[in-house]
Amino acid sequence: MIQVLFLAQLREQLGVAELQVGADSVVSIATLKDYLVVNHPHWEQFLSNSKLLVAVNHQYVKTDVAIASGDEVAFFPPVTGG
Amino acid sequence: MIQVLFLAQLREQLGVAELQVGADSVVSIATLKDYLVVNHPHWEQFLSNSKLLVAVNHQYVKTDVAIASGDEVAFFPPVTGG
Amino acid sequence: MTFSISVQTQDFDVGREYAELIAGDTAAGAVVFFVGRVRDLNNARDVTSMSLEHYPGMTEKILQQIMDETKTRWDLIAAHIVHRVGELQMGDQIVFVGVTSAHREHAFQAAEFLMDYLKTRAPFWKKESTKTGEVTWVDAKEGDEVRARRWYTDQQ
Amino acid sequence: MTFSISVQTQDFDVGREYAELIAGDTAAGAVVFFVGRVRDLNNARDVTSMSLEHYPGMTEKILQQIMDETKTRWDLIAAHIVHRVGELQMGDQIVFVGVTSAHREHAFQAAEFLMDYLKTRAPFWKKESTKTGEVTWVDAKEGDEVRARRWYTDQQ
Repeated sequence: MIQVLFLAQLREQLGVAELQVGADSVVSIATLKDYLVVNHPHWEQFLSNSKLLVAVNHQYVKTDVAIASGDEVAFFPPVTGG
Repeated sequence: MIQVLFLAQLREQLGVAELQVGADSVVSIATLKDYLVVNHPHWEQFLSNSKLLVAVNHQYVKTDVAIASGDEVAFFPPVTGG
Repeated sequence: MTFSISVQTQDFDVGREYAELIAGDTAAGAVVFFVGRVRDLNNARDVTSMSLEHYPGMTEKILQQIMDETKTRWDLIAAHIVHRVGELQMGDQIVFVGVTSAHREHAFQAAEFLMDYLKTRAPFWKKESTKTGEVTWVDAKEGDEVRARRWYTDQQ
Repeated sequence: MTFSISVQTQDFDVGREYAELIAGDTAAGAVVFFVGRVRDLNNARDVTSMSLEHYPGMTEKILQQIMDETKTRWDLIAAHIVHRVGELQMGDQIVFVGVTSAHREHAFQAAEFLMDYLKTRAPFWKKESTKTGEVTWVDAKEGDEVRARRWYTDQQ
């Protein structure tokens, strides 16, 4: 299973904090996004936001990367701490 | 009278902290320096130091300026606070 | 405690942070701190309180990476980062960054770098509440990203 | 106390300086401090103590001029400068500069500017005593003057 997290404003927009996706359904960030949008068509407007940040296992990924079972993928808006 | 101060290392080099000079003897920083060196020839090496700073009435002066009775003139080395 | 990171709900004491930063250390001639606080007016909104969310696990790792990067760039003796999360009120302290060095230019630059990278890399999010009852997620500032990019080297 | 200058023999308390700096103020989102201390090794000399001399009267005027200049350049809410004179020991605090602003870049730049100008303009002189009993006037650093010149504008 792949653990998927939505944080901050994105969590509120989707109404979901986390979900699991079978690793056989997705092999990369791009296919994960496609999978999520197919299952939740109204998420498309939020997940297609080009400013959205993506982290795999707590590290930022700037381009598409392969993901596998056990990975934690987080989607979140630009950060505003400090 | 013009009040003349020597501060920090310069005070130790000259062995004098302050002295008064009659305003009729000097009209500018340059003539004051000349006056001091004439009266204390061994001060020449210290007062001719190009790094020496000069303040008249607590304000830095970068070029020669006129001075008059009641003025306070201070000579001192580059500052090292902070 | 020489280089430390803390993400916490409780407040911090600046005097104590300073004391810990220089404890037993007579080489640190220069100490620079930054404290960020909840201010009453942000982007023309009358802020009364703020909720700070983060991504536990990732936050600490990113802060550690920023700290490590800072140590490779400047000659530091110690550095602390403290960042609060949870509910904060107007005037409350949000973040403390303190660094010590034998050299003042290193201390100043390292503190600015830590703040610039923390602001644009560490996964924290602010949600402000205003006097009128409006609750708004704070937008990231383009200026913060521009400031962070000042530090980029050819390697990045 | 919003903008204050103090030249004193007694020590200062960083926690108290910070508290005074932000007292009653909820607009100051950013606070930057600098503390300078007597460090054990300076220019390869093993320093044990230091004597700090100044030019009473002129010192305060110059610090006030530097403060005024800082206020015209950056958007500050408060600033304190505290500088000690007299006999200091290894590890002792020498100088405190603290500024608050609504904007972090203003606070950082103003604090650096205050330190750069204080270092090269304010009439203080340090005399160090070393372990071997040597007593030496500290030489001004060319680097400090270079740093101060960064802030020059065409008007100067």
